[in-house]
Amino acid sequence: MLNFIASCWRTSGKFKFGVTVLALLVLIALVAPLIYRPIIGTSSPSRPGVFPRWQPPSSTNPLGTDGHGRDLLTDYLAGLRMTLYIGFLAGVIATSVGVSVGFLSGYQGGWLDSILLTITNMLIVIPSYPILVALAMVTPEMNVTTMSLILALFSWPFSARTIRAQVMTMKERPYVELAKVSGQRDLSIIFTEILPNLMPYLLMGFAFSVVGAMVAEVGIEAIGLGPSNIITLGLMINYANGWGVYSMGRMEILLIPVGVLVVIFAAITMINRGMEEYLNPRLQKVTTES
Amino acid sequence: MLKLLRKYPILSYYANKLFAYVLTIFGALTITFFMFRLIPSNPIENWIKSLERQYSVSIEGGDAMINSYKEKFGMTGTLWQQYTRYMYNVIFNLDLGPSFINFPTPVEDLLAAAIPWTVALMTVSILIAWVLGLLIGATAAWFRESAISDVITNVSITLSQVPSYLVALFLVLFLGYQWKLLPTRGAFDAQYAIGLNWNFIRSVAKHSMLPALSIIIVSLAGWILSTRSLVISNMGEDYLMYAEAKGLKPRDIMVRYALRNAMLPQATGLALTMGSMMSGQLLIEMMFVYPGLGQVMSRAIAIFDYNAMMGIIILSVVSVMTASLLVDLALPVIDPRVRTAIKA
Amino acid sequence: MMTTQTQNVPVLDARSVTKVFNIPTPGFQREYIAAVDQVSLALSEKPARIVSLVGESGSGKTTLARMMLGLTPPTRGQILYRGKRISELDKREWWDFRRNVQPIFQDPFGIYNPFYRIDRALDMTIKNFNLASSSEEALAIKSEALRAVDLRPEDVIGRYPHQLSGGQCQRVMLARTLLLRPKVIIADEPVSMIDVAVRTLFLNILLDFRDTYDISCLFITHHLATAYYMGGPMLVLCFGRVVESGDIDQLLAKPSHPYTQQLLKAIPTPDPTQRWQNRANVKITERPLTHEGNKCVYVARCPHAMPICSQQRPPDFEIEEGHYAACFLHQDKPQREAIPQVSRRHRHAVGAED
Amino acid sequence: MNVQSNSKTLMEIKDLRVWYRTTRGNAQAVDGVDLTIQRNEIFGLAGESGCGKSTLAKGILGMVRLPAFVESGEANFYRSVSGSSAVASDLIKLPARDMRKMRWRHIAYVPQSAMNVLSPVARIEKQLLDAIFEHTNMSKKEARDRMFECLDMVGLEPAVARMYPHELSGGMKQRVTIAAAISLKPELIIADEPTTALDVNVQQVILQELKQIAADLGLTLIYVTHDMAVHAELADRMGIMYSGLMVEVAPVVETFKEPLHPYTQGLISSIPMIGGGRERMTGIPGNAPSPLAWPAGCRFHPRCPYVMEVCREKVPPMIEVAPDRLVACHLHPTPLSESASPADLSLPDWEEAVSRAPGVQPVQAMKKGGDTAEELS
Repeated sequence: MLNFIASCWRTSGKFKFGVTVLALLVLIALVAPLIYRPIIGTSSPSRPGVFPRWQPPSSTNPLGTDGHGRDLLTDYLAGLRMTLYIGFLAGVIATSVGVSVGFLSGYQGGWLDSILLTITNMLIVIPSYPILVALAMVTPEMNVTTMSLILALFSWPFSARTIRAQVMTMKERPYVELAKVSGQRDLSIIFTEILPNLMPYLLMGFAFSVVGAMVAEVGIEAIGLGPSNIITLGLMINYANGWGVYSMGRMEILLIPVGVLVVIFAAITMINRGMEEYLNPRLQKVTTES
Repeated sequence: MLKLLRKYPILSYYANKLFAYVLTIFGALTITFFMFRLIPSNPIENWIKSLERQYSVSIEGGDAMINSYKEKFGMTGTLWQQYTRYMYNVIFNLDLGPSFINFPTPVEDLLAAAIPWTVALMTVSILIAWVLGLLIGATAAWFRESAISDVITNVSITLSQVPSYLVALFLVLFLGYQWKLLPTRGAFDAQYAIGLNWNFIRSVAKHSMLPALSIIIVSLAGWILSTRSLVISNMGEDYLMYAEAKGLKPRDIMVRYALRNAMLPQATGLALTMGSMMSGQLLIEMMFVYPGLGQVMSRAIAIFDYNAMMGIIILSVVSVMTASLLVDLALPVIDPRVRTAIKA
Repeated sequence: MMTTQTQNVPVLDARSVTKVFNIPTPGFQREYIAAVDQVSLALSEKPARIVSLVGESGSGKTTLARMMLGLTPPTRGQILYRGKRISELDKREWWDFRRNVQPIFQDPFGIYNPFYRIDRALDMTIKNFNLASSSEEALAIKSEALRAVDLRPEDVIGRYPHQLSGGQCQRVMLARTLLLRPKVIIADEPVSMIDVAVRTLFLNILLDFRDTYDISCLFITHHLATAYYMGGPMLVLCFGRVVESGDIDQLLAKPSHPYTQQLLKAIPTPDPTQRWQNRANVKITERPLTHEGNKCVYVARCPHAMPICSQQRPPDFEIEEGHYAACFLHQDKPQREAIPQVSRRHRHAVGAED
Repeated sequence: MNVQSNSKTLMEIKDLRVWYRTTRGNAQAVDGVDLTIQRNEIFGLAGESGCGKSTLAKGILGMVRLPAFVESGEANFYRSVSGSSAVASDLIKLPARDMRKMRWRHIAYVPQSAMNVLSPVARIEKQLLDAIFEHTNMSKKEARDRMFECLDMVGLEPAVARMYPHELSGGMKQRVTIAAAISLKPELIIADEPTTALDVNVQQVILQELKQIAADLGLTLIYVTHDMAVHAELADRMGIMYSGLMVEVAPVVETFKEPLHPYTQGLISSIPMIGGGRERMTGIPGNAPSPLAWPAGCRFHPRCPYVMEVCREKVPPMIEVAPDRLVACHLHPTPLSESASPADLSLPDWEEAVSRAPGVQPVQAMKKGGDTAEELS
């Protein structure tokens, strides 16, 4: 895995750009508490009414305050932190479910493969967004984990399908035959022979499901159906829309969350494109092998 | 029958595609049906509660009313009976049951009113995005050394994953409010009479410009990227190098070999995207108050109207599956390789 | 009776093995073709010999190899390991079979998992067949095996497959096989993808394996000259059937099947003074897509085709002692007796070491 | 420019270098090749995989694409205009448009992997006719007749034209590419290992057809393959390449009878021959060097049994030791006087030379029995 990332870094500019930007954002998200602690003291970032409402940017609130009397900078930092967290959590759940299903049906084949394949196809065909919105609206207590679970519910079939296709091709490779002939059992063949070569596709599947989860999450929040007790960038967009920031001449309240989201999506997609370029030599300009 | 299938592989290819088509649709609907029903909240109580809150009065005969509504909505009996009754109605007499939004009208009429809007908006925007995407993608691939192609690629990478309603936000802010070029709400000016007269159509076009644009921008980026990588991998193929060795003009090579081989996958891609348009861009239609399927869906979700939601999901599942079935059926005819591969 | 029987029971014995696939045809019908059609082949333990199997691409040689390795089940016929069907071996016997019948595959670059270093293939074999008790001992037998195939251990251990040449990769496979001291190596076109210069080295090592370690080898190739260099018995495979078999010198002296004769004429000789005299006609390249059981497989292209050739399946006629050809041109000669199938009574694999 | 060279030479390649740009520096696949090709001859280009022969062919055809690039050198092609006069043009420096006009009319190409050289979604006739229409203004009917004529020349019935590439066997596809190559009766055809993937019988049919067509149409053929036996059957003159350089050029009979360069001798003596004696051959010990780091001096010195001090320092120049006999080896530093014939230069027996050679260790016969490490060394 590591040398795959290293060689991607060497060959593709897109990958370099994507990784640096994403690393920067994750760093900011991790460091966020240190930044907003001095501003709002020990209270939780989502507590309203800490500051007077609609203050212009000032020394205490670098970006001013919002309609609920919360410091805007804290909102955005906490929002970024939460969106990334939900996105990655949903990505991990979706990919792990997708990989196990993909592996099982890809390697096993036969009737198990056809059953799992039909189930995956069924889930892919259902339009996920309306169902997500309905589910989000109705789940009693909405917190981060339930949110990620719902988001992962509809994105695992996509990674399941790609992983299954990859496993089917990997299964025919000669080195699997060599392993069989050297007395390796099926299970160890899956984990030692096939899984490592599948790593690049896992990463790409993971990146896709993270982006997919974030898009869906922002989609739910933007129409106000998400949990209101956790601040995410999507929620900020919804509030900004609600307050009609445009008419108040405070455009940046809306532009900042949208801008940050666009940067997150662009970074992850750049990483994906970079990996794809490395995997498909024709897309490269310089060959890696001599 | 089996013997016949065994003898003619093409028949068994079609037969098993058809079987998969029916099974997947049936399965998808069952999953959605039970997903809705298992969720605790129930539309009728919500409706009664919302009425009580609205007029701040408690309705005594409430539960009698609830039962009668339940009966009308086919919510009585065990879950399994509801399921079988619902499926029977849908499959045999195409009755999706009464909708909750405006009570007596059955869901079919509700959808019938909304479908033309969504179809019009989506078909136009998908086609524009596809054609433009193909052209720009191919040229970006052919002149891949030049700086512009890098710019185009990076821009489309950024745009391709951005959700269309964020793009819509920007468009509304700048085109809508800032420069007041385009209307941002509704599908047409109320003052024009609905009908095939000229200014009605003109106003519909003006009104649907913004939603269409936001859909086009995102899907255009997607098509550019997919065409570009398809054409580039075609350029690496031996038959392209061989065409060059034959001394053909670069333009002919691009059109006749690189693009032609990319057409097939992109054509199937178009068919599948067309199929998925029925699920509609929920947020776009809500944001622009555009009377399409998304609008109906959002209103249905707000009060959790089972029948309306199921109706829309049936529509989109069927359209997606039909699109992919048509592609599967057409493939052996279009692509000679598939015709031979089937018999293996 | 048991002891004497263990002497002449072949280690690996294929008895009229057949494998049927359905293949794409221009028409809409479904066609069945026997990639391997009633092939019988025995590899004995003593004396160790290199049996060559020569056939063009599509003649079914790889399918036969995979069946004898137990990787693909035969549609009809049996593959016996020490007299017992490999599908009926119990756990202990199976491991013994696995150890004693080892392959060498064709593609030196695709055979190693690119993710790991090349010597992992050796470690995997050592671990699974517990050939060494400690890691030092494992390293010792690894280096010893590598030196035995003319590779310096420091050149190989710790390197990745893409850092080695085709010849080196293939020799590491030989070293891996040497570790197990198998009774039989099944080499499927081992030299077709490595350079001519290094190829001779590889063939010499196989010859040394036979002489020094009594390791028999089923050497599969499409290059008759390489088979000639290895010497020993040879079977000529044409569209899934053994059309001619016998010692290679007998075959070269008296090629009796039209297919073998045509093969010998078509091979380019590396001597500019002896160029082709005959003019090959285009009909040669047609490949009979469908062939039912009861006719000679070469009838479509055979210059001496007789009516009987397309009505009956030619049995093996004995040209001379140990030299058989399946062609009706030799109807007058004695036929070889059919090989009996093994019934289920053989519970215990004869002579399997513990 | 119109030059009156002796009309026999068709092409002169001078110090051609084609390198590959890789993440670990430049791989010098072709590193300074000088070669002259005569008219109406079949020139065999031999050498193991990785010696640069395919890259050289691509260099001549102007098909060098990123990540490969032409470092330096020129390839003068003497296009015969009318009768004896010829117009020279350097294919390397020719602008793309002119090179495009040159292709197929004067230089045609028979590719190696006929499997995927034909576009899978177009019929055979479309892929044969587009080159004809591109370079000539033949009428539709005239072009189709020419196509069927070429198909017949390679033994394919007219029905093949209506078929798709995947419906043809490997051998038939290869013959389609030959038919395409001769459709405009070019002066030079470069065939890059067309028969490696094919069966022996099919290979014989194709080689004999190529030879027949070259003779009938009076065109020159450069045949690239690692299989020396094919050269023996087909070529008039042969060039052997090793590690990006031409090491020996000579008529095919002399090359096999008395090879002058040690590598050629090693190559020829390690080919198994049916009916010959079965004594043990030692092949060429050691491994081919990597194009990223060629050895100093003569690139064959690490594997050469006759290696001398000078071999390790100086790169041996290509010298014409005898008429039409070129070799680049320090064993033959000077051209021969008239009296001596190349026979005196022939090298001692290869097997014995390799066994005596100091640095190089062939595999001794392994001791029987004892498994301890020393015994096996």
